Amino acid sequence: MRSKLVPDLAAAVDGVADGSTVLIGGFGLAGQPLALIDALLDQGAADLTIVNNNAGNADFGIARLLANGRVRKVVCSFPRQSDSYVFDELYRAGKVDLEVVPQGNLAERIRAGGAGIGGFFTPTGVGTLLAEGKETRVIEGRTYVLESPIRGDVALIGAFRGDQLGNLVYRKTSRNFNPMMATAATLTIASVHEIVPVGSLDPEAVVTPGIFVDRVVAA
Amino acid sequence: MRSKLVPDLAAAVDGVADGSTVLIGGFGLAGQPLALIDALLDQGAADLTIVNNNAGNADFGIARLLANGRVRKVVCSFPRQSDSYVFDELYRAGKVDLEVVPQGNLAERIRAGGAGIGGFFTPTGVGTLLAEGKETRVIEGRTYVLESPIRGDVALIGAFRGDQLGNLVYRKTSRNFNPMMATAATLTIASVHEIVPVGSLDPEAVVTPGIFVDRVVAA
Amino acid sequence: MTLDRDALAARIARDIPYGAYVNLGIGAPTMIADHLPAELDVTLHTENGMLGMGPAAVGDAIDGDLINAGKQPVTELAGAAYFSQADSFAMMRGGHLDVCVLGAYQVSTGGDLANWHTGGADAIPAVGGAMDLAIGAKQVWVMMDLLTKDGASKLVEACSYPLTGVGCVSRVYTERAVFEVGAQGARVLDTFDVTLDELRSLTGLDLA
Amino acid sequence: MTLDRDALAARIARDIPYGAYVNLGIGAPTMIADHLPAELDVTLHTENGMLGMGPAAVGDAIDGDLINAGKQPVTELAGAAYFSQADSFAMMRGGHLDVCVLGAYQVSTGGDLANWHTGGADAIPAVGGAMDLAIGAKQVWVMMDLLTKDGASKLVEACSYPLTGVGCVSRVYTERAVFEVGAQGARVLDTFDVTLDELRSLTGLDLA
Repeated sequence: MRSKLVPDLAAAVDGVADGSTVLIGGFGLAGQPLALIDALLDQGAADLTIVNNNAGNADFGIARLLANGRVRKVVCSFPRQSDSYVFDELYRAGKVDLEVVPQGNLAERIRAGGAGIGGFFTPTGVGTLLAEGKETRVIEGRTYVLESPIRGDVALIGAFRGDQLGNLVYRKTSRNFNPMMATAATLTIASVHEIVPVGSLDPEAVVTPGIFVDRVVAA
Repeated sequence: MRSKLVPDLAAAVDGVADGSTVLIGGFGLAGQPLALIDALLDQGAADLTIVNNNAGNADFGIARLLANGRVRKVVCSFPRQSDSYVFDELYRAGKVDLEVVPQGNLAERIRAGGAGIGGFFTPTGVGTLLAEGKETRVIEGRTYVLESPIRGDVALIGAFRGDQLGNLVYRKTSRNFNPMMATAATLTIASVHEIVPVGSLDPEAVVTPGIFVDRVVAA
Repeated sequence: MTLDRDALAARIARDIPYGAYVNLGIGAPTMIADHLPAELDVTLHTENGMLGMGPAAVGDAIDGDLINAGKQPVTELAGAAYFSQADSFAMMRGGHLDVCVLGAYQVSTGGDLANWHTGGADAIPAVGGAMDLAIGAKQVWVMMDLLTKDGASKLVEACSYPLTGVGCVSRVYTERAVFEVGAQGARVLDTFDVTLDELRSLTGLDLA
Repeated sequence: MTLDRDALAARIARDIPYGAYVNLGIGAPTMIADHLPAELDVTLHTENGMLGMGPAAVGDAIDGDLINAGKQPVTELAGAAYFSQADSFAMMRGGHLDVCVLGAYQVSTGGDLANWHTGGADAIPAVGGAMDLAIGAKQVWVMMDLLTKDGASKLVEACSYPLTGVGCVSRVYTERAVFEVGAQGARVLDTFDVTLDELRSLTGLDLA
């Protein structure tokens, strides 16, 4: 039977190119694939665009990528957390670009990227700074703004359990952005806390079917 | 604790008004809530617009609504089945309107209706009869057609298990259109094969959270 | 006597209808949860992907995988459900939540909301789910102090801070009064030890 | 010797790459499944909401809740997953399927597909998932007879039947030959007991 399992974290992130757009799952620390991010740091890819809900916490995960100068741009909804001092300093120094996207639009744009949708009209953000310069349209009396899909070259996914076919389940609110991101990248890499035998995940409860996943690593 | 359980099928479909748009789950017979449809027939609502993947099979379910003259229009992807003779005859006699929608666009339009999306650009149908007269747009070199959301006044959902909070799970491919339809109607009515105690459905595996469901009936 | 935060939270809780699905924004609005009696059968939504959220987790119940939108550890009630953030915001945007209570910098009499950005040149913009919440629920209520520390009214004719949403707020709860806002302008629904004239003076608005 | 349906299905199966995610359209393409060896590790998708579909169900294994897109009872393999049709068509539309094999009334040398509607005034239009499948997979192949019963070529310069998708087909498998189609026109990849001149004569096309 086919296997998408890779032996270690280095193999998991092998080949990520400079300049890549990297979708990274997680909301704060929940579901953030820290081991994969550390492996990406070791792998060396630079000039990255990072798509995540946040812009890194303290000195680990995405903040480490930032601190090591690997990130050109962050696309997120909420860069300003109590412990996002690494991003803050780089941003204020003009060393990293920022695109702020309302959280629900961010989730929907990533879903659209994975679902082959070319764009969608959303009511979120209408009349605000974040819709400036964007096309709007009144539909059945309500104003909507046109938003575009987001796709990544790579997605780093933090899952709970997975099998060698790439089927994944998540745990509680660590699901967050992971399922959409898994669908929206050319290369989807999942870290799981536990690798389970094929057939042991309930087919009714698989959240990310294996078709979306290219590599699975235990971490 | 609150309960959305209703005592019988008549109570489940109480108050459906003439002229309603009724979203009906199912793909062929799998997941089609036959008992709710029969109850709707008994309830008497007429001049209905029915949204389903198909246009009825043999002499039951949606075909019974059609045969009894309750349906003004059918919105579906595939009205022509080997046993769709009731629809065929009415359609050829000019007694029922038909809107044919590609299956994936139908699913996405209903999802959009439930998700507050005002419209979306899809590549499906571009350059075909089913996109005639619709707005198209070239996005990153590919042509897309703009499709609009579909909402219902009522949704009839065929689920497997449910609890009194309205949480639902489905069984195998009977899931099909049911989860999106449950999100896209003003009044969502679910029939379940089994009512289970609150807390017995795995929160990780609930497919339709109770927020979308107004009434639950065992059938 | 004007209401303190806790009393205001209790006041808001009293207006939440039976069986409502409710999202309580980060900060003061989370205090409302403590005033929702079990028999009100309110279900709490947290936009990071859960319905059926329970109280804050303490001690051994703390689980890093189970947090609210403010990234605080919380608990799960019987009948809960988890879902992705795409599904969670579809739920919000699609108008399925009954009530959302948010904090604010300013609210206009027409119901415009400013609660995400001070507009300061030095401020790093960070919106999170604020704009989605502002336009998503059937009713959007604001819980805030009526005045800034400098004594300026936060209920205003027109917001000077960048907007979060346009015409989206229907009710404003403050320590001195409850206001209805919207296309018809602001109307005083309830006062706490303050006269209408005093409110007019505090806000500079032609309140009725 | 020209290929019979079963031999043609086997021929197509030989071209499906290792580990591919594949959707086999209703009708003749479903026969391809019987020719996919287990060691090819192909995963079958059925657009009504399942990955990891097994062979047709017989006897006690028949379950009305487990059907394929043709509404025939099927089985579930280890590692399967169920999902809604919104998710299933998102998977298709998003380009995640490697190969989709469909039947056709006509295919143009440019890769246009006509397989949903005869265009007859009396025909009830019924599209199902045909248009979604036509444009969704990384590669869309057609399995069809080269000629109609009346001897007309179904590989044509331009489709006379209403289109299902524009420029979406990359390969056409028939009992007499395999063709590559697309922006560069039609090219013969393989022949079954027929010469290029005979194919030109049968199709009326300037084939190379």
